[in-house]
Amino acid sequence: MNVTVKYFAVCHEILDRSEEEMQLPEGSTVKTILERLEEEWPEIAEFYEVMQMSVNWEYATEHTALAEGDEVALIPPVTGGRDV
Amino acid sequence: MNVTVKYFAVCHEILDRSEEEMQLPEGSTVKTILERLEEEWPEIAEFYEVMQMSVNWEYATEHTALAEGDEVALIPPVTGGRDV
Amino acid sequence: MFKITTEVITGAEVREAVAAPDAGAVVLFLGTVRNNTDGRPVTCLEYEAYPPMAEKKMAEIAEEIAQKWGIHRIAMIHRTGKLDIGQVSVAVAVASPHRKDGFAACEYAMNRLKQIVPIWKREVWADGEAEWVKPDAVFFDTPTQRT
Amino acid sequence: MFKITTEVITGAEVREAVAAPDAGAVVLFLGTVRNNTDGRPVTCLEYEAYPPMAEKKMAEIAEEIAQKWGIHRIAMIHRTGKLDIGQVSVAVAVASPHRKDGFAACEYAMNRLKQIVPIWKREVWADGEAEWVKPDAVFFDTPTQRT
Repeated sequence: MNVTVKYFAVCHEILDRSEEEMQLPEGSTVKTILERLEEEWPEIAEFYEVMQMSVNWEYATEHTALAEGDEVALIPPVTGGRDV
Repeated sequence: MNVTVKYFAVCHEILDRSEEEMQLPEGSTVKTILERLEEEWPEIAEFYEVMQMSVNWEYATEHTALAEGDEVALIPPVTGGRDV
Repeated sequence: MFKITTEVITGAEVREAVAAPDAGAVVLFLGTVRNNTDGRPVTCLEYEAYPPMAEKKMAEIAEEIAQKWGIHRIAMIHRTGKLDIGQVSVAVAVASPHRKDGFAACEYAMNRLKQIVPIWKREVWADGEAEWVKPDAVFFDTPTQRT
Repeated sequence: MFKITTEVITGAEVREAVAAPDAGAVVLFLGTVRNNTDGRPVTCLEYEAYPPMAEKKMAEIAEEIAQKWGIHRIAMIHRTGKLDIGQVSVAVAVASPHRKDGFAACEYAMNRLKQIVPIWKREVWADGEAEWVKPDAVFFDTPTQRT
Protein backbone atom coordinates (compact mmCIF):
# COMPACT_ATOMS: atom_id res chain seq x y z
CA MET A 1 0.00 0.00 0.00
CA ASN A 2 1.00 3.61 -0.50
CA VAL A 3 0.87 6.24 2.22
CA THR A 4 1.99 9.85 2.43
CA VAL A 5 4.30 10.76 5.31
CA LYS A 6 4.70 14.38 6.39
CA TYR A 7 7.56 15.90 8.39
CA PHE A 8 7.32 19.18 10.28
CA ALA A 9 9.64 21.55 12.08
CA VAL A 10 12.67 19.72 13.43
CA CYS A 11 11.76 16.49 11.58
CA HIS A 12 11.61 18.45 8.35
CA GLU A 13 15.12 19.68 9.10
CA ILE A 14 16.55 16.34 10.17
CA LEU A 15 15.18 14.49 7.16
CA ASP A 16 15.58 17.42 4.77
CA ARG A 17 12.18 16.91 3.21
CA SER A 18 8.63 17.91 4.16
CA GLU A 19 6.84 14.84 2.86
CA GLU A 20 7.22 11.69 0.85
CA GLU A 21 5.30 8.73 -0.48
CA MET A 22 6.12 5.36 1.09
CA GLN A 23 5.23 1.98 -0.28
CA LEU A 24 4.56 -0.36 2.64
CA PRO A 25 3.66 -4.05 2.94
CA GLU A 26 0.11 -5.00 3.85
CA GLY A 27 -0.38 -5.08 7.63
CA SER A 28 1.94 -2.14 8.24
CA THR A 29 1.49 0.09 11.25
CA VAL A 30 2.90 3.48 12.18
CA LYS A 31 5.82 1.56 13.67
CA THR A 32 6.77 0.30 10.20
CA ILE A 33 7.38 3.89 9.14
CA LEU A 34 9.34 4.75 12.27
CA GLU A 35 11.63 1.76 11.74
CA ARG A 36 12.21 2.68 8.15
CA LEU A 37 13.14 6.23 9.10
CA GLU A 38 15.47 4.93 11.77
CA GLU A 39 17.37 2.94 9.17
CA GLU A 40 18.02 6.09 7.22
CA TRP A 41 18.79 8.31 10.21
CA PRO A 42 19.47 6.33 13.40
CA GLU A 43 19.62 9.35 15.68
CA ILE A 44 15.94 10.13 15.01
CA ALA A 45 15.05 7.29 17.39
CA GLU A 46 16.04 9.37 20.39
CA PHE A 47 13.36 11.88 19.47
CA TYR A 48 10.61 9.29 19.17
CA GLU A 49 9.80 9.40 22.87
CA VAL A 50 8.92 13.10 22.75
CA MET A 51 7.29 12.94 19.35
CA GLN A 52 3.74 12.06 18.42
CA MET A 53 2.35 10.56 15.28
CA SER A 54 -0.86 11.23 13.43
CA VAL A 55 -2.83 9.24 10.91
CA ASN A 56 -5.37 11.14 8.83
CA TRP A 57 -5.16 14.21 11.10
CA GLU A 58 -5.75 12.29 14.30
CA TYR A 59 -3.16 11.41 16.94
CA ALA A 60 -2.14 7.78 16.64
CA THR A 61 0.17 5.29 18.32
CA GLU A 62 2.87 3.15 16.77
CA HIS A 63 0.39 0.30 16.78
CA THR A 64 -2.15 2.13 14.62
CA ALA A 65 -2.78 0.11 11.47
CA LEU A 66 -2.36 1.79 8.12
CA ALA A 67 -4.40 1.58 4.96
CA GLU A 68 -3.93 2.60 1.36
CA GLY A 69 -3.88 6.38 0.91
CA ASP A 70 -3.42 7.24 4.60
CA GLU A 71 -1.73 10.50 5.49
CA VAL A 72 0.73 9.95 8.31
CA ALA A 73 2.68 12.73 10.06
CA LEU A 74 5.48 12.92 12.58
CA ILE A 75 4.47 15.55 15.12
CA PRO A 76 7.37 17.01 17.09
CA PRO A 77 6.45 18.66 20.41
CA VAL A 78 4.13 21.56 19.70
CA THR A 79 4.96 25.06 20.90
CA GLY A 80 3.00 24.57 24.12
CA GLY A 81 4.45 24.59 27.56
CA ARG A 82 6.29 27.74 26.82
CA ASP A 83 3.79 30.34 27.87
CA VAL A 84 3.12 33.00 25.27
CA MET B 1 -19.08 77.04 53.29
CA ASN B 2 -20.15 76.19 49.76
CA VAL B 3 -20.04 72.73 48.27
CA THR B 4 -21.18 71.25 45.00
CA VAL B 5 -23.46 68.23 45.20
CA LYS B 6 -23.89 65.93 42.22
CA TYR B 7 -26.72 63.49 41.53
CA PHE B 8 -26.48 60.55 39.15
CA ALA B 9 -28.79 58.03 37.59
CA VAL B 10 -31.80 57.36 39.81
CA CYS B 11 -30.89 60.26 42.15
CA HIS B 12 -30.80 62.57 39.17
CA GLU B 13 -34.29 61.40 38.32
CA ILE B 14 -35.70 61.58 41.84
CA LEU B 15 -34.34 65.06 42.49
CA ASP B 16 -34.80 66.22 38.91
CA ARG B 17 -31.40 67.91 38.79
CA SER B 18 -27.88 66.72 38.14
CA GLU B 19 -26.07 69.04 40.52
CA GLU B 20 -26.45 72.04 42.78
CA GLU B 21 -24.51 74.35 45.05
CA MET B 22 -25.27 74.05 48.75
CA GLN B 23 -24.39 76.56 51.44
CA LEU B 24 -23.63 74.64 54.65
CA PRO B 25 -22.71 75.67 58.20
CA GLU B 26 -19.11 75.18 59.34
CA GLY B 27 -18.57 71.71 60.75
CA SER B 28 -20.93 70.08 58.27
CA THR B 29 -20.47 66.48 57.25
CA VAL B 30 -21.89 64.40 54.44
CA LYS B 31 -24.77 63.66 56.79
CA THR B 32 -25.76 67.32 56.74
CA ILE B 33 -26.41 67.04 53.01
CA LEU B 34 -28.34 63.78 53.35
CA GLU B 35 -30.60 65.30 55.98
CA ARG B 36 -31.24 68.35 53.87
CA LEU B 37 -32.22 66.16 50.89
CA GLU B 38 -34.49 64.10 53.07
CA GLU B 39 -36.42 67.20 54.04
CA GLU B 40 -37.10 67.89 50.40
CA TRP B 41 -37.83 64.30 49.37
CA PRO B 42 -38.48 62.04 52.37
CA GLU B 43 -38.61 58.82 50.37
CA ILE B 44 -34.96 59.22 49.36
CA ALA B 45 -34.03 58.02 52.85
CA GLU B 46 -34.99 54.47 51.97
CA PHE B 47 -32.33 54.45 49.27
CA TYR B 48 -29.59 55.67 51.55
CA GLU B 49 -28.71 52.22 52.76
CA VAL B 50 -27.85 51.02 49.26
CA MET B 51 -26.25 54.28 48.19
CA GLN B 52 -22.72 55.49 48.64
CA MET B 53 -21.36 59.01 48.90
CA SER B 54 -18.19 60.51 47.57
CA VAL B 55 -16.23 63.61 48.48
CA ASN B 56 -13.75 64.88 45.96
CA TRP B 57 -13.97 61.68 43.89
CA GLU B 58 -13.31 59.37 46.82
CA TYR B 59 -15.84 57.18 48.60
CA ALA B 60 -16.84 58.75 51.92
CA THR B 61 -19.09 58.02 54.86
CA GLU B 62 -21.80 60.19 56.35
CA HIS B 63 -19.28 61.24 59.00
CA THR B 64 -16.81 62.64 56.49
CA ALA B 65 -16.19 66.31 57.24
CA LEU B 66 -16.66 68.83 54.48
CA ALA B 67 -14.66 71.90 53.53
CA GLU B 68 -15.20 74.89 51.29
CA GLY B 69 -15.30 73.96 47.62
CA ASP B 70 -15.71 70.20 48.12
CA GLU B 71 -17.42 68.21 45.42
CA VAL B 72 -19.85 65.74 46.97
CA ALA B 73 -21.79 63.10 45.03
CA LEU B 74 -24.55 60.65 45.77
CA ILE B 75 -23.52 57.35 44.21
CA PRO B 76 -26.42 54.96 43.59
CA PRO B 77 -25.48 51.29 43.21
CA VAL B 78 -23.19 50.93 40.22
CA THR B 79 -24.03 48.56 37.40
CA GLY B 80 -22.05 45.74 38.98
CA GLY B 81 -23.45 42.51 40.19
CA ARG B 82 -25.36 42.05 36.98
CA ASP B 83 -22.87 40.20 34.95
CA VAL B 84 -22.23 41.66 31.52
CA MET C 1 -5.41 54.91 29.47
CA PHE C 2 -8.43 55.22 31.75
CA LYS C 3 -11.26 56.94 30.01
CA ILE C 4 -14.96 57.68 29.93
CA THR C 5 -16.07 58.49 26.41
CA THR C 6 -19.16 59.16 24.36
CA GLU C 7 -17.42 57.88 21.22
CA VAL C 8 -17.73 54.41 19.69
CA ILE C 9 -15.40 51.86 21.30
CA THR C 10 -13.77 49.36 18.96
CA GLY C 11 -11.28 47.69 21.30
CA ALA C 12 -8.38 48.82 19.13
CA GLU C 13 -7.86 51.88 21.35
CA VAL C 14 -7.22 49.87 24.48
CA ARG C 15 -5.18 47.28 22.65
CA GLU C 16 -2.91 49.96 21.17
CA ALA C 17 -2.59 51.61 24.57
CA VAL C 18 -1.09 48.47 26.10
CA ALA C 19 1.07 47.24 23.21
CA ALA C 20 4.67 46.59 24.17
CA PRO C 21 7.51 44.58 22.59
CA ASP C 22 8.10 42.60 25.79
CA ALA C 23 4.46 41.64 26.33
CA GLY C 24 3.60 38.40 24.55
CA ALA C 25 0.02 38.17 25.77
CA VAL C 26 -2.82 40.60 25.35
CA VAL C 27 -6.16 39.81 26.96
CA LEU C 28 -8.99 42.02 25.84
CA PHE C 29 -12.47 42.13 27.26
CA LEU C 30 -15.36 43.79 25.44
CA GLY C 31 -18.74 44.23 27.05
CA THR C 32 -21.45 44.62 24.46
CA VAL C 33 -25.12 45.49 24.68
CA ARG C 34 -27.24 42.36 24.76
CA ASN C 35 -30.63 42.14 23.10
CA ASN C 36 -32.17 40.81 26.31
CA THR C 37 -31.79 40.70 30.07
CA ASP C 38 -32.92 37.45 31.61
CA GLY C 39 -35.02 36.87 28.53
CA ARG C 40 -36.77 40.25 28.45
CA PRO C 41 -36.10 42.05 25.15
CA VAL C 42 -33.96 45.17 25.42
CA THR C 43 -34.07 47.93 22.83
CA CYS C 44 -31.01 49.84 23.91
CA LEU C 45 -29.01 50.80 26.98
CA GLU C 46 -28.08 54.15 28.39
CA TYR C 47 -24.96 54.57 30.47
CA GLU C 48 -24.22 57.48 32.75
CA ALA C 49 -20.91 58.03 34.53
CA TYR C 50 -19.25 60.34 36.99
CA PRO C 51 -16.23 60.80 34.73
CA PRO C 52 -13.49 62.25 36.96
CA MET C 53 -14.21 59.77 39.75
CA ALA C 54 -14.65 56.89 37.30
CA GLU C 55 -11.27 57.56 35.72
CA LYS C 56 -9.65 57.89 39.14
CA LYS C 57 -11.13 54.55 40.24
CA MET C 58 -9.97 52.88 37.02
CA ALA C 59 -6.44 54.08 37.75
CA GLU C 60 -6.73 52.66 41.28
CA ILE C 61 -7.73 49.28 39.86
CA ALA C 62 -4.65 49.39 37.63
CA GLU C 63 -2.57 50.11 40.72
CA GLU C 64 -4.09 47.08 42.47
CA ILE C 65 -3.17 44.95 39.46
CA ALA C 66 0.37 46.28 39.46
CA GLN C 67 0.64 45.27 43.11
CA LYS C 68 -0.87 41.82 42.63
CA TRP C 69 0.69 40.70 39.38
CA GLY C 70 3.42 43.22 38.56
CA ILE C 71 1.50 44.05 35.39
CA HIS C 72 1.71 47.69 34.38
CA ARG C 73 0.09 47.68 30.96
CA ILE C 74 -3.63 48.01 31.36
CA ALA C 75 -6.19 50.24 29.70
CA MET C 76 -9.89 50.71 30.40
CA ILE C 77 -12.51 52.66 28.55
CA HIS C 78 -16.24 52.93 29.18
CA ARG C 79 -18.78 54.58 26.95
CA THR C 80 -21.71 56.67 28.12
CA GLY C 81 -24.93 57.73 26.45
CA LYS C 82 -27.33 55.65 24.41
CA LEU C 83 -25.94 52.41 23.02
CA ASP C 84 -27.60 50.08 20.55
CA ILE C 85 -27.59 46.27 20.64
CA GLY C 86 -24.15 44.87 19.89
CA GLN C 87 -22.27 48.10 20.59
CA VAL C 88 -19.35 48.02 22.99
CA SER C 89 -19.98 49.64 26.36
CA VAL C 90 -16.68 48.77 28.02
CA ALA C 91 -13.25 47.58 26.91
CA VAL C 92 -10.37 46.46 29.10
CA ALA C 93 -6.99 45.38 27.75
CA VAL C 94 -4.11 43.89 29.69
CA ALA C 95 -0.70 43.14 28.21
CA SER C 96 1.61 40.84 30.11
CA PRO C 97 4.63 38.65 29.48
CA HIS C 98 2.57 35.55 30.31
CA ARG C 99 -0.99 34.77 29.45
CA LYS C 100 -2.12 33.21 32.73
CA ASP C 101 -1.53 36.45 34.62
CA GLY C 102 -3.09 38.43 31.78
CA PHE C 103 -6.35 36.49 32.00
CA ALA C 104 -6.46 36.77 35.78
CA ALA C 105 -5.70 40.50 35.73
CA CYS C 106 -8.23 41.31 33.01
CA GLU C 107 -10.99 39.41 34.78
CA TYR C 108 -10.06 41.08 38.07
CA ALA C 109 -10.17 44.49 36.38
CA MET C 110 -13.69 43.85 35.09
CA ASN C 111 -14.91 42.59 38.47
CA ARG C 112 -13.49 45.61 40.26
CA LEU C 113 -14.78 47.96 37.60
CA LYS C 114 -18.28 46.65 38.23
CA GLN C 115 -17.80 47.13 41.98
CA ILE C 116 -16.21 50.53 42.41
CA VAL C 117 -16.35 52.57 39.23
CA PRO C 118 -19.31 54.98 39.28
CA ILE C 119 -21.13 54.08 36.09
CA TRP C 120 -24.83 53.39 35.82
CA LYS C 121 -26.84 51.46 33.30
CA ARG C 122 -30.41 52.10 32.31
CA GLU C 123 -32.21 49.42 30.40
CA VAL C 124 -34.75 50.51 27.84
CA TRP C 125 -37.13 47.65 27.28
CA ALA C 126 -38.82 46.77 24.03
CA ASP C 127 -42.20 47.60 25.64
CA GLY C 128 -41.09 51.21 26.23
CA GLU C 129 -40.29 50.97 29.92
CA ALA C 130 -36.88 51.85 31.23
CA GLU C 131 -35.12 51.25 34.50
CA TRP C 132 -31.83 51.92 36.21
CA VAL C 133 -30.07 48.70 37.02
CA LYS C 134 -28.73 47.96 40.43
CA PRO C 135 -26.92 44.85 41.63
CA ASP C 136 -29.15 41.79 41.47
CA ALA C 137 -32.33 43.81 41.19
CA VAL C 138 -33.88 46.73 39.48
CA PHE C 139 -33.26 49.68 41.68
CA PHE C 140 -35.98 51.95 40.54
CA ASP C 141 -38.64 51.86 37.88
CA THR C 142 -39.63 54.72 35.73
CA PRO C 143 -41.62 54.57 32.54
CA THR C 144 -40.54 58.07 31.53
CA GLN C 145 -37.74 58.57 29.06
CA ARG C 146 -34.97 60.82 30.34
CA THR C 147 -33.60 63.29 27.86
CA MET D 1 -13.83 30.07 12.44
CA PHE D 2 -10.79 27.84 12.91
CA LYS D 3 -8.00 28.87 10.62
CA ILE D 4 -4.30 28.71 9.87
CA THR D 5 -3.27 31.71 7.84
CA THR D 6 -0.19 33.43 6.45
CA GLU D 7 -1.98 36.80 6.56
CA VAL D 8 -1.65 39.47 9.24
CA ILE D 9 -3.94 38.85 12.23
CA THR D 10 -5.58 41.92 13.75
CA GLY D 11 -8.00 40.32 16.20
CA ALA D 12 -10.94 41.90 14.39
CA GLU D 13 -11.47 38.74 12.31
CA VAL D 14 -12.05 36.53 15.34
CA ARG D 15 -14.10 39.13 17.12
CA GLU D 16 -16.41 39.55 14.12
CA ALA D 17 -16.68 35.77 13.79
CA VAL D 18 -18.15 35.46 17.30
CA ALA D 19 -20.33 38.58 17.44
CA ALA D 20 -23.92 37.89 18.43
CA PRO D 21 -26.75 40.04 19.77
CA ASP D 22 -27.28 37.75 22.78
CA ALA D 23 -23.62 37.64 23.82
CA GLY D 24 -22.76 40.45 26.20
CA ALA D 25 -19.17 39.43 26.83
CA VAL D 26 -16.36 38.98 24.35
CA VAL D 27 -13.00 37.78 25.63
CA LEU D 28 -10.20 38.07 23.13
CA PHE D 29 -6.70 36.73 23.49
CA LEU D 30 -3.86 37.87 21.26
CA GLY D 31 -0.46 36.24 21.38
CA THR D 32 2.22 38.55 20.04
CA VAL D 33 5.90 38.05 19.26
CA ARG D 34 8.05 39.13 22.20
CA ASN D 35 11.43 40.74 21.75
CA ASN D 36 13.02 38.25 24.13
CA THR D 37 12.67 34.75 25.56
CA ASP D 38 13.84 34.47 29.13
CA GLY D 39 15.93 37.59 28.56
CA ARG D 40 17.62 36.47 25.35
CA PRO D 41 16.92 38.93 22.50
CA VAL D 42 14.75 37.55 19.71
CA THR D 43 14.80 38.99 16.20
CA CYS D 44 11.73 37.26 14.85
CA LEU D 45 9.77 34.04 15.05
CA GLU D 46 8.83 31.52 12.43
CA TYR D 47 5.75 29.39 12.82
CA GLU D 48 5.00 26.22 10.93
CA ALA D 49 1.71 24.35 11.10
CA TYR D 50 0.05 21.20 9.82
CA PRO D 51 -3.00 23.14 8.64
CA PRO D 52 -5.72 20.52 8.12
CA MET D 53 -4.94 18.78 11.41
CA ALA D 54 -4.52 22.10 13.24
CA GLU D 55 -7.92 23.32 12.08
CA LYS D 56 -9.47 19.98 13.01
CA LYS D 57 -7.97 20.14 16.50
CA MET D 58 -9.16 23.75 16.93
CA ALA D 59 -12.69 22.61 16.11
CA GLU D 60 -12.34 19.82 18.68
CA ILE D 61 -11.34 22.37 21.34
CA ALA D 62 -14.43 24.39 20.48
CA GLU D 63 -16.48 21.23 20.93
CA GLU D 64 -14.92 20.68 24.37
CA ILE D 65 -15.87 24.25 25.30
CA ALA D 66 -19.43 23.74 24.10
CA GLN D 67 -19.64 20.68 26.36
CA LYS D 68 -18.09 22.37 29.39
CA TRP D 69 -19.69 25.81 29.29
CA GLY D 70 -22.44 25.65 26.69
CA ILE D 71 -20.57 28.32 24.75
CA HIS D 72 -20.83 27.98 21.00
CA ARG D 73 -19.25 31.19 19.79
CA ILE D 74 -15.52 30.73 19.57
CA ALA D 75 -13.01 31.51 16.86
CA MET D 76 -9.31 30.71 16.62
CA ILE D 77 -6.72 31.76 14.10
CA HIS D 78 -2.99 31.11 14.02
CA ARG D 79 -0.50 32.64 11.65
CA THR D 80 2.42 30.82 10.08
CA GLY D 81 5.61 32.03 8.45
CA LYS D 82 8.02 34.70 9.64
CA LEU D 83 6.62 37.14 12.21
CA ASP D 84 8.27 40.29 13.49
CA ILE D 85 8.30 41.56 17.06
CA GLY D 86 4.86 42.74 18.15
CA GLN D 87 2.96 40.93 15.42
CA VAL D 88 0.08 38.69 16.36
CA SER D 89 0.73 34.95 16.04
CA VAL D 90 -2.53 33.70 17.49
CA ALA D 91 -5.97 35.12 18.27
CA VAL D 92 -8.82 33.46 20.13
CA ALA D 93 -12.20 35.07 20.69
CA VAL D 94 -15.04 33.77 22.82
CA ALA D 95 -18.46 35.39 23.03
CA SER D 96 -20.73 34.40 25.89
CA PRO D 97 -23.73 35.72 27.74
CA HIS D 98 -21.63 36.08 30.92
CA ARG D 99 -18.07 37.19 31.29
CA LYS D 100 -16.88 34.69 33.90
CA ASP D 101 -17.50 31.78 31.55
CA GLY D 102 -15.99 33.74 28.68
CA PHE D 103 -12.70 34.26 30.52
CA ALA D 104 -12.55 30.61 31.60
CA ALA D 105 -13.34 29.33 28.12
CA CYS D 106 -10.86 31.61 26.35
CA GLU D 107 -8.05 30.65 28.71
CA TYR D 108 -8.96 26.98 28.33
CA ALA D 109 -8.90 27.34 24.54
CA MET D 110 -5.40 28.81 24.64
CA ASN D 111 -4.13 26.10 27.00
CA ARG D 112 -5.54 23.35 24.83
CA LEU D 113 -4.32 25.01 21.66
CA LYS D 114 -0.80 24.90 23.07
CA GLN D 115 -1.22 21.24 23.96
CA ILE D 116 -2.82 19.59 20.98
CA VAL D 117 -2.75 21.85 17.92
CA PRO D 118 0.19 20.97 15.66
CA ILE D 119 1.98 24.29 15.34
CA TRP D 120 5.70 24.81 15.83
CA LYS D 121 7.68 27.89 16.70
CA ARG D 122 11.24 28.61 15.69
CA GLU D 123 13.02 31.38 17.53
CA VAL D 124 15.52 33.39 15.55
CA TRP D 125 17.91 34.99 18.00
CA ALA D 126 19.60 38.33 17.65
CA ASP D 127 22.95 36.53 17.35
CA GLY D 128 21.81 34.71 14.21
CA GLU D 129 21.09 31.34 15.77
CA ALA D 130 17.69 29.76 15.45
CA GLU D 131 15.99 26.89 17.21
CA TRP D 132 12.71 25.03 17.26
CA VAL D 133 10.99 25.41 20.58
CA LYS D 134 9.68 22.47 22.51
CA PRO D 135 7.90 22.40 25.86
CA ASP D 136 10.15 23.63 28.65
CA ALA D 137 13.32 23.29 26.64
CA VAL D 138 14.81 23.84 23.25
CA PHE D 139 14.16 20.69 21.34
CA PHE D 140 16.85 20.96 18.75
CA ASP D 141 19.49 23.47 17.83
CA THR D 142 20.44 24.49 14.39
CA PRO D 143 22.43 27.50 13.34
CA THR D 144 21.25 27.22 9.75
CA GLN D 145 18.42 29.37 8.49
CA ARG D 146 15.63 27.46 6.89
CA THR D 147 14.26 28.96 3.72
